[in-house]
Amino acid sequence: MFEDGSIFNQLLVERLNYFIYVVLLLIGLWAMIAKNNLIKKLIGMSIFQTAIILFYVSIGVKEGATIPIYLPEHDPHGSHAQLDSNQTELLSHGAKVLEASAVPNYTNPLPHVLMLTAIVVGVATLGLALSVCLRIYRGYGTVEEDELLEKLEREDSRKSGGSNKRRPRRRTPANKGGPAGQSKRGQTTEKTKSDKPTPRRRQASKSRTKTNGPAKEQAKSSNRENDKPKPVKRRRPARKPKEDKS
Amino acid sequence: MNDPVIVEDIRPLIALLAPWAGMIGIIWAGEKRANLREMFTFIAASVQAAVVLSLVPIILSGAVVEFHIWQIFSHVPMLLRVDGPGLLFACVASVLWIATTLYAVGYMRGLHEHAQTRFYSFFALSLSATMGVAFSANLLTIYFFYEMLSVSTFPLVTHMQDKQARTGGRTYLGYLLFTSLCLLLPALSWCYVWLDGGNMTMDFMADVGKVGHFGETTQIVLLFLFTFGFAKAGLMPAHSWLPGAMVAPTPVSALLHAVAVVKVGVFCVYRVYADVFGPEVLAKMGGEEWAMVIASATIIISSLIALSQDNLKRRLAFSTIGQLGYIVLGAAIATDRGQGGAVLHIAMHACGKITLFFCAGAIFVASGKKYVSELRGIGRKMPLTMGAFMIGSLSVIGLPPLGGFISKWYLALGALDRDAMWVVVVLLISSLLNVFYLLPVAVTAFFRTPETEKDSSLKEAPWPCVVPLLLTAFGCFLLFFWSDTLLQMVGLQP
Amino acid sequence: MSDSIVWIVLFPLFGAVACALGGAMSKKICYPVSVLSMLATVWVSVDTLFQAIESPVHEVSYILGGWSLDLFPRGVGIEFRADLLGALIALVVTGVGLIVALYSKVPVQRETPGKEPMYYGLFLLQISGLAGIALTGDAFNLYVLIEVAALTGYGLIALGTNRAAAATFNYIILGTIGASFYLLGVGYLYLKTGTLNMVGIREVIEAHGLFDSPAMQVAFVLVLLGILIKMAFFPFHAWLPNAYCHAPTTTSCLLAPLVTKVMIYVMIRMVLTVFGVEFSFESTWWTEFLPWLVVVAIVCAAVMALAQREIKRMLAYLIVAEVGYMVGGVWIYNYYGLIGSVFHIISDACMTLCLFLGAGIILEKCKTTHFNGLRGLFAKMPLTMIGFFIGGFSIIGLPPTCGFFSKWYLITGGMVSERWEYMITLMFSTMVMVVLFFRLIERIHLAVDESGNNLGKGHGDLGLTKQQTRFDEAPLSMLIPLLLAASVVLLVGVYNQEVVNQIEVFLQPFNLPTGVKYE
Amino acid sequence: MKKAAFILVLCIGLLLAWAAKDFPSWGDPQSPASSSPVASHFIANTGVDTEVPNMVTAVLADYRGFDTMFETVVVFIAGLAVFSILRGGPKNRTRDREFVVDFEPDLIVTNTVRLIVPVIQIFALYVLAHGHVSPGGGFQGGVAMGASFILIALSWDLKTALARFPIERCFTVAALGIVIYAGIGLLSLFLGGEFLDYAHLAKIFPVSPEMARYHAMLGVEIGVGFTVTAIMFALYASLSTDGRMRDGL
Repeated sequence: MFEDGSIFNQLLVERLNYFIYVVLLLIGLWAMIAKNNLIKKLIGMSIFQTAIILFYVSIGVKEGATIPIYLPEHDPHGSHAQLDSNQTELLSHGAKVLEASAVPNYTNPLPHVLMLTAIVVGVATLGLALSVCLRIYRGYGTVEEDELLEKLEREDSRKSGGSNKRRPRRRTPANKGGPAGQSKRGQTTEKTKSDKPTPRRRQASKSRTKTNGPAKEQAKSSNRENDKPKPVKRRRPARKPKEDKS
Repeated sequence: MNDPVIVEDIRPLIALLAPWAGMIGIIWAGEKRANLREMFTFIAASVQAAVVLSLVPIILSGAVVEFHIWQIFSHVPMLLRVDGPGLLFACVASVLWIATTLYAVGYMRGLHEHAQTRFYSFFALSLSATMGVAFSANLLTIYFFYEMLSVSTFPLVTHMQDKQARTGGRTYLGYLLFTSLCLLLPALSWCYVWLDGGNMTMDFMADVGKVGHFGETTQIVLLFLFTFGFAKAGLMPAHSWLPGAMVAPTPVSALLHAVAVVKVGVFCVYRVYADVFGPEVLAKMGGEEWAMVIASATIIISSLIALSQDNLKRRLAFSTIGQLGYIVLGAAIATDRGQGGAVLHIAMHACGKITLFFCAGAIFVASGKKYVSELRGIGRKMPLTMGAFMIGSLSVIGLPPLGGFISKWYLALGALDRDAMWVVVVLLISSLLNVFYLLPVAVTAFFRTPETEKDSSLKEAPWPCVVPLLLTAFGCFLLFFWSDTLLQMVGLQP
Repeated sequence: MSDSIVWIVLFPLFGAVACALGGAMSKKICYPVSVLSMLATVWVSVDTLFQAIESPVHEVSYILGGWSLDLFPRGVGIEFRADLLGALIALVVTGVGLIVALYSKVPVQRETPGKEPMYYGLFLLQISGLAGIALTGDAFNLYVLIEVAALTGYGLIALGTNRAAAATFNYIILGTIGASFYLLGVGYLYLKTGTLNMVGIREVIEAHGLFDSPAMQVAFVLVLLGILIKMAFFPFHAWLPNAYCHAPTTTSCLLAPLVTKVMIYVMIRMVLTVFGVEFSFESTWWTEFLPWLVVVAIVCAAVMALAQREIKRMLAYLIVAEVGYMVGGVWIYNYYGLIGSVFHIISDACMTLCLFLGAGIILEKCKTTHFNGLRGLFAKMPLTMIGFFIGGFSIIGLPPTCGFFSKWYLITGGMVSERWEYMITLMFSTMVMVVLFFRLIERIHLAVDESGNNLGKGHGDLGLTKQQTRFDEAPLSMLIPLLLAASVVLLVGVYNQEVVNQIEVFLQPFNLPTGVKYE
Repeated sequence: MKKAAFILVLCIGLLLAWAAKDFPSWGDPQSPASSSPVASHFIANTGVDTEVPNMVTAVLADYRGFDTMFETVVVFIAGLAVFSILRGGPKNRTRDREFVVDFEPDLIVTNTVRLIVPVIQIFALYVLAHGHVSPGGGFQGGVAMGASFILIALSWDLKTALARFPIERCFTVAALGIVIYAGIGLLSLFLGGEFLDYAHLAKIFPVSPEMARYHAMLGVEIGVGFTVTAIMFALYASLSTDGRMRDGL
């Protein structure tokens, strides 16, 4: 159906934009499917959506055309609108239909509009997904998928009272710290016990990935000493070294 | 039936809804007011029987009663139609329901059964479904009521709510729903699309013999699907739900597994053979040979198994399977007298077999005995019961002057009409086997001396148990002497 | 009224805004506000349906923004088109929404205390989005509405426990992939046809004969893939079970009946209206094999449902199997199959609603939906059980519930186009459903545990205390919706002809193959 | 698993690449998208229909105004969902303290911000109001406005920002924005047109139908601006504090 030469020729020469969007899309998709860290999945999601946006925008491209805003000579309120001074807006309707020769001068506005929508939807989805991540982290103390799944399985088996066919009853006491399965639960239990230190670290790191600016700014400013301690606010030396790393 | 007079009448619907009304009353009365509750059952049963019997003269005058309930599909209505065979079946079921109710009162109270409200209400439901099957006018309607019966009898079969009940219920539903959903449904939708291409009324009167338009193989496949789809007919190898369902209380076994359920099955098969395929198509398609063969095999094998059963109810169950085989055989013979005999046998066998079941139940209530070998000399203690048992078994065997004789006679005649001698031979052999597995029970009961006299306290079961079985035993005689009416109904006599 | 079609979307929208604004003052008003707005919505959608039935062309077209077709080229403005299919689906969506809104009083207060304004806001916006999906006639507007429905869905699920939030994440990832694929496909369509209006797209395809163009083929693949992911078709079903069985009760009652079904509606819409029958069935060789995919899907989903020991999870897998039914009904490509799957959208919405309402009540009263906690429920809450099992019988396909009739048409379709594999699969899954629900009945009705040991002392003793078997029915605000849903299941079954007639009217113009040999 | 995913992704990539050879070449004026009657109608008649020089704004807020309304609704949904998902977490003080910021607002930063925030907000208003004739519009303006509040939260702390824009007011404002948008559409519905048919507003405002569309678009954009501003800030506030609304990050 297609032999490589032709397809690559067509892709890389006259349809480079489509090629780029395909590559971006694949990167995003791969990240969404295969990455283990939930935040990385979300990054992949953003790349994915950006790729689609690129595709749409490149539909709108038109040779020798300018942005879809009327040049002064076509502007309804521009030079050609015969709007003499004593006439009020009530009557003035000076705009004329663009003559066909002028139409090719403007790119097609529709893709841009559509992509405005897509961007907004992307933002909304990202925000929602991030909040879900926070919630997951609040509940399970991790944003790594495998650890999360492990904990979820354990929780489900505990909830379904062990009499679940897929999971024999014996395991339920084991989860409560019996000898069995101790090795696997070693680090996770201590993580759930010492819930306090870990969340902060992850919190900070996640918020950095989320909004890069604020984290840095704060990192800078959090280094400086303040000598009149407020009752509410409490200094946390534990925070310093980690912030220095950033 | 060449275009008979059609009478619009709501009575079939009343017969259908009477049990529902009864059920509402039953639930309202509840466990607290037991007498009131059973009175409601009686009322429902008598109303139903009265309505059904009131239809008899119309049918005898050669007319057909119809009632249109609602339109299922654009072409297929939910249509009730009362014709001879249907009415005969309906009469048997509704009249025997009265007897069974009386018997059930005695039985359930005698054994202090639990959840009797549930029992009576679902009992009423299943009777309503039976009426529906008897009165339905097309394949889809009959299918609806068939499924309704399967589901509404499940709580009765699993009445004991213990492990055996679970096993029995599983076999019961497994067989019935599997066959009806996986064999029947395709056959139905095949008929819906292609029977009488386009106008898709799967009507019994309008579409007789339209199957003839299909190819040979299609006809055979359809016949197969229908015959085994209605697994309530208990044809081997789809029979084992019936012994399994014997875990139910005896009234249930009596009515549902000697009268309603199994007879619904064979009645459906009869409908298919007589009113969907029609005798001539059946005769010329050549598919009915193996139907007859299967039926005969069922008769012989089940009789042989029955010989080996010591549990009385199981023995009766296998005997039932054999008797159902007669009916399917008669329907498959595809001659008027054969099919008429089949319908007659529904009535005759029902009367005889319910007597036997009543007796088994009465024995269980009175003495708690389930096995034939325990019955030595019990006849002296319970002469009425065992006498009725004797009559019942003679009727089932088919000796004059008992009902069973007539139907077997017509079956044989039907077989001779299409000079299938071997069928007659099968009938004879099976009758012989009936003698072997039924008579010994009565003989043991009367003439063998009990090994111990310790159960001298043994006496007849309470009267609500005994009266019905005497009535039904008497009914066996009546059926013989009133057989003209029945013959008229099934159109064997002008 | 003439513009009731747009009110179907606007009433819930304003209801949501009212909840968000008024909820700040008092949380009490949210429940009545949402019920009232749902009532109004149902009313206008019934009105729309009748407009569509009465109109000569059997559809109501409404151009938003006044860019009417006779003054402007098609596709300048966004068009709302309620043909009979769309109007029916919109009615189903709003009806289910109303019932669930009635039902939501108790569980919402228990499960998401203090969040009622947001919850009802999202709830109503979900309805608005789904109804919009059923009505819009513009491919890109469909995407926006899909996202509205999806985002509200994520929110509604994640509002619950942490477990629910964890379950939501997969849903978000897969849902976004699906929606984005759809968006990409629409982009291809726009690239090749230069319009976004559904009818416009088909006109261009048929005018320019774009049947074999690779871009269109890929667009078809992408759109289909996206929709299949969104409707949890078997290989892509991973998000559904967890999301539905850990979501708050009301959420699962709302999403389970609607989301997957509406997506199937979108698929039918794409196949019939956007790409057209000729493109979808004749010029794509690979759609031949979709029924086989369906077979795999149904079998796997049914088997997985068998493995479950928890009602809500079992129901979730049932939904996956049912999705297989409907997809298969479309792709066996004949008249009866399509009638079947359209009717099955409606009936499955009703019966799934019924089942999930029942499961919600069980969860509310027994604090668990695990099989072990169910014994003696017939004695405890008979009405609930009756409602629940009417839904169950409908899933099995016992007459006269609506499930029987949809399954009837599907089987007939499979037979007409001689897709025996599909037919046999339907039989198989029917048997699985029988096992599922009668096993449930056994667990509730019999005094026997799973391994078959008697628990009671015989004679119907369930081995329970008087306390456990005392009559203790659910609160009316939950019971009445359940019985309402159950009666709807029965009514839709009894009067299926009325519905099917409308579907037939809708399907007439596409002249699909009917296998009937007239003599 | 990963291998399977990789193969899947690769297949999709090949599919898309294969489709790409059927596309019109880049920037081809004759491509169906650019030469379709819809596109040329937008280009040729926007001025006549709506008097708006910026076609994108016209298409966004008028031709496809319904899309944009639901776009706004999507933003609103995101705000609602994030806020309600995150709020009401476990109430223990130690967790709360992790979110306490332990530094003084920096002098230089705060003063700089004090200087530039008004500028940002003025510019946001300009972008919003000038969206008809130049690139811009409700979303852009709204985002800029929201960013100004976020900047306050970053340079001082969230409490300071919340003091200026309380979280409850965020949702009131957001809902208000939707009310404005849908309300304008509804008004035109009540005036006898279709929903969002701004031209009918000319019946009550002393302008020509085209100018009615022109001004209605401004109103709509303002509504969008409200919602986006409020929700952007609400998102930041919720996410940065794990829903606690204490001083964040």
